[in-house]
Amino acid sequence: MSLTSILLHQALNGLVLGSFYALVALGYTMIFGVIKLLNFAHGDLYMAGGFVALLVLSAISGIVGAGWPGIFLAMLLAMIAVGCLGVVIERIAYHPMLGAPRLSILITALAVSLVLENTVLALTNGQYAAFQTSLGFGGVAIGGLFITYSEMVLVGMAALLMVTLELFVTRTQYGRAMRAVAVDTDMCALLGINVPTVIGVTFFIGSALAAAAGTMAGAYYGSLWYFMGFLIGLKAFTAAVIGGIGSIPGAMLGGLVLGMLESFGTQIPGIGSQWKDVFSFVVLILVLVFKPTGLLGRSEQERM
Amino acid sequence: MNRFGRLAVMAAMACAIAGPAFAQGTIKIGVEVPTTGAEATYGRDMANAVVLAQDEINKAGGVLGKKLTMVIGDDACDPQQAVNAASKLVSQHVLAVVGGYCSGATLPTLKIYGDAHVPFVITASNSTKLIPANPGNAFMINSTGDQQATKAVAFLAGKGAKTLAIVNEGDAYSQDLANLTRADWTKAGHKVVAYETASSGQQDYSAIVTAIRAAKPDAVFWTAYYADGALLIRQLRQAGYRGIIAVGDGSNSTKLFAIAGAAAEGVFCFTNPTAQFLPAAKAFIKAYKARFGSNPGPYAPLTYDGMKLVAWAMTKAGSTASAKVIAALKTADGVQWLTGPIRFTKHNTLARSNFIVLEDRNNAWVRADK
Amino acid sequence: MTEPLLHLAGIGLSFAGNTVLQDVSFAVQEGRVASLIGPNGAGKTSLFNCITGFYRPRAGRISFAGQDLRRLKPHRITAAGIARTFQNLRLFREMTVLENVMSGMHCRTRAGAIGAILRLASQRREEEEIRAVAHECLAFVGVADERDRIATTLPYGHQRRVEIARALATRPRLLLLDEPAAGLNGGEKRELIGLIRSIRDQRAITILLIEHDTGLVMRVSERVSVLDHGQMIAEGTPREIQTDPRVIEAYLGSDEDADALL
Amino acid sequence: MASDARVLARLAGPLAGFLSRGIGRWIALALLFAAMAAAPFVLGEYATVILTNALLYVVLALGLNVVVGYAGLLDLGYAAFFAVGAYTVGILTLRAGMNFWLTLPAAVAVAAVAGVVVGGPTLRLRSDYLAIVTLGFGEIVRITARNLPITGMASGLSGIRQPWLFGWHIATPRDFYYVFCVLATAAAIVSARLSDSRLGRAWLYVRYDEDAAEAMGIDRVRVKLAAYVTGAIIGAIGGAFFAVNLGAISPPSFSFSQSVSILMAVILGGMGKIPGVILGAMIVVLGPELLRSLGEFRLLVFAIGLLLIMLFRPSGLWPGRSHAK
Repeated sequence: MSLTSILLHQALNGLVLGSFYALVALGYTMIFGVIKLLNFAHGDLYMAGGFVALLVLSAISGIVGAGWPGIFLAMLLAMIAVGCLGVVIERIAYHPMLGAPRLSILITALAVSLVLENTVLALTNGQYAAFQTSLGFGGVAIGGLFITYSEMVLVGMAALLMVTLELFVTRTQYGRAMRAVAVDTDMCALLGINVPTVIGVTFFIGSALAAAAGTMAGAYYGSLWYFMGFLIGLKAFTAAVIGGIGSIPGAMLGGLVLGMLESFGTQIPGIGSQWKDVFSFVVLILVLVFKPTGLLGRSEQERM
Repeated sequence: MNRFGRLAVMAAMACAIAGPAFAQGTIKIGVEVPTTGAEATYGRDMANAVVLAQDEINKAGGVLGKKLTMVIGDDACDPQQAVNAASKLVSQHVLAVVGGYCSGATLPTLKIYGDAHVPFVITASNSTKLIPANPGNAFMINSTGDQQATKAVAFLAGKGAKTLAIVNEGDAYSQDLANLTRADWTKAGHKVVAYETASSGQQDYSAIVTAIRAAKPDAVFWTAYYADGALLIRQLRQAGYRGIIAVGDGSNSTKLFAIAGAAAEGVFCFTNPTAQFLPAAKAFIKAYKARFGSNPGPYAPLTYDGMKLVAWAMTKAGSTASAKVIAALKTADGVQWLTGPIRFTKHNTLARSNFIVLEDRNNAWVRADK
Repeated sequence: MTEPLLHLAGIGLSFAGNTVLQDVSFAVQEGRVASLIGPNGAGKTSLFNCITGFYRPRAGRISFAGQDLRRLKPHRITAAGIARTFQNLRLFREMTVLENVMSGMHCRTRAGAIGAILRLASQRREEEEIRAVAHECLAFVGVADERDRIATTLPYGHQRRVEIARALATRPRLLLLDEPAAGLNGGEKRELIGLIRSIRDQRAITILLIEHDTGLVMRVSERVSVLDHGQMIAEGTPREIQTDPRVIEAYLGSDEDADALL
Repeated sequence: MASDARVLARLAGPLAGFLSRGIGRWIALALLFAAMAAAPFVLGEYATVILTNALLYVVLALGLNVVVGYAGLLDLGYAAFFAVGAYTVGILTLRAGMNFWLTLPAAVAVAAVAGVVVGGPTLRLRSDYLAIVTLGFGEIVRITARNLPITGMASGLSGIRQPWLFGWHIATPRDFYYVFCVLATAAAIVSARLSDSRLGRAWLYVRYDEDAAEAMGIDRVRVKLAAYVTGAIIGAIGGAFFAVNLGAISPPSFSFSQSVSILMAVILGGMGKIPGVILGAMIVVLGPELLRSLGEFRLLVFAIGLLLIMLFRPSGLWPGRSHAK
């Protein structure tokens, strides 16, 4: 492999990985926007999405097959199911606590995360589940770069979801309400915006995006595990903060930046896969030291 | 200070611990395995093997005229949990312990069993880091990582590989095996062209795959566990890597095929002998299947032997006193066990290498080194 | 004239392109009670924030007793002798009145972690001093009886006093009061005027206040400055200000304020 | 678990009131110390090991409480300081052959320096950003320990020798239990004294209102740094004794999950409240252990219990500050 081809491949790897991070980071950042909560259970919704999709797919693959059509259908159902799960979690666990100290809600989120993980642990006996699809390894070679069809669909799908989200947030009433709530919840309540509904919608969308990512990850990588949400949750949190937590374009950018940092970090001599996480975190810390609200975060001038 | 909570908890614990008293006429054996967490499958499989051995021994009259009973301590493959579990076993007055799956979890328990003078037969954990930490009461009946590295280097070199990429997962077991292999491979005059560390649970190996492909190794050796290994294999093949892929004994699982599918075709696995490749294990497999409804897992035969070995040592010593049992274990020799003869080095490790090489043919393991 | 205690020259401040303060110059003589008035949004509180270091002006100089304040952080400015209260009460939640006021003594004391852990004699002496000063300040503003209550549960007027006591505990030379009469009833306002006078007379502290109640401003202050749209439009004695056409013009913009002035 | 939580909460209120009054307090303390001293003899070795672990958590949680409960800084990487203490002792005793007691000051110094290096540039960040920085720092420390030969890489360091103290060889679980009793008591006393001091009040001022605190002449960065370093030192001391107690240390003991468990202990019992934090530490360690008989369901039951506690007692189990009626 030539150096250019290596770099191109790492860029592609970063793009694919970054797409996953971005999808999960979006939910993080949206939920943070409306209720200022770092939803540590968010990664587990990604995991839950994967398992729901696997269940659906194994039920319907006899009819529609285990190719992309089946996966899309499974993804759609997983998004709806996990979106509802997100709403239920918000109503049961977070809503009663909105007046409580913020750190208490954080621990509640951790507890929710543990409940989700251990429920799936009990259901699956802690076993890895194979996500069997009929996707092949086919693809096209462009110059020195070989791109599989799965990668194309994946990145395209992620881009589509993000564009849809952007349109939703900027062009619809709920989207605008969501942004308004993120800026000033109390004012919105005074203006007659139904804040609980907006929060519910936000949880639904954020959770559904995580489920979409979980499904695609399951189909693309081929396995599911009750603990698979932990690491990506951590990474998505990092991505959301790099981009500027609360900022939707920030989450997308942060996801891509983190994906790129990790894939190029693996390739850079002296860093390599051993140190790539250290590399990412050092970059993160430097970003925050010099730009304390992340790459695209609003700089807040405190009003006295 | 929290006056109340602590008292309440102490009271509760007193009740919890004052369980079954030390029963006269039985010999209690502890089984330290993970029965929760990601490695629970292995742990339960090992516990099943102990049940089988115990029943056979008891049916044949027990040991020194007493029946064997067993008590499981769940270490969850976590160092701190392992310490708790080991302490609990000791407090329950077990006369010996068999088991030990994750090396990282087994390591801190050595001191606990050592302080309590409990003989400990380690049936799966095989990191070389366990050897210097052994206070003298522990016996490793699985071959150690250095023997696996030797086997791997000889086999891969025999296949004509000159350059090697090694991938581990940053945990005690896989990093130990990776480092030993790197040292042996370099000593054999070959080159390690890539040495990568993945994070456990990372699903995307594409960056590592690209780095490996850029280094053009003749062979790739994955030293960690099957679940992540299957993903690496899949992604290597998906990216078009056509060289040899080999995995260590932690990846000896048919789950590897379920996840990696056709991509695992031709993958080599270095492992201790699993039941289906042991000529003496036909009856064992049959009994296991009859009792538990599934095939014995990779560490079942060794753990079965571990329990039998303890019984043998107690019988030979004519006592359950730990010093005598340990002395007897040191002399273990000449008996043909399920997994072959067991004799110990002066470090209490298995005196021979029991590693064999398997290959995936149509998603089933076959011997590749005969 | 002697050198003023506080001197601002050519202060400019803007947020995201919006000019908040423009070329504001302004001085307070030691021993005075001075006031800053102006319609809503004129930039009064922003000017306070510039003086106390919370905002960094993009242009101009601020000097206090001959010391340049511009590069100093808020806590250094407090240590230099300027204390403030806040427009919307900012008492420390869940803490008692006494604990709130004790915060003022922080910059006048020095015990650290080691002293606290070992309960050194010097640390214990200092703790007693902090308590004594806090008591004294509470007694001075007249809420000593409520020292063990949670500050935020006090009636509004008393919370205002606690804020003033807290500021006094920093032993300032200059006290900035941001709308101290807001939300007070007539009786409380009269008491406030007495309090402001006694702070200046008995404690020799110079006072600068922002206030909407112009009646109160005219009664209590010796100098009045008027800020409108970020610019200083008038300065003088209360009588001069009341008759200044530019001031009346500025206030006519908002009806209620104009009524208040006239 | 849920009903336990409520019963505990109901009992804790009047109990706390009784215990804060003169004679009741002394009687309770005397009973407590008697119970602590007698526990290993009454409960046996397993319970002693578990209680030692719980006491370690008490120390760590009290240390983190200074950062989170007093100064209000969300720290998701506290295990890093725990690791710094453990590894400093491990490296200096094993590689340089130093006496354990001489390595203690070194561990404290290294932790303090680490606290300043990390905290210095980042403590001006708002809480959520600080959370990720601390998380990142925790991961950096763990991964570094995993990668470097001097820290024994993934296998960690083993064979760390148990110390002697004036002719007493601290070796058995019971010995360590008493050592940790002393440490936990010391940590509680230090916490109490700090909270009732100029610095302790400054932490609360900064936590409740940074701007108002700054206006009162409090240097918030410096005060936060003091909290961060104090927490780091307490964590490192806990880590140092953890290392000699287990004799073996390895990166998994210093993972993000460990940081989260300690944080959970702080918040569960009621952050900022010393008895609450101790109660939280006890629950976090003893909860899963008491549920051992449930096998693979124990963590699920524990998590549900945790959730219910937070829902019914959002500010933690221990009632609020005694005068906050």
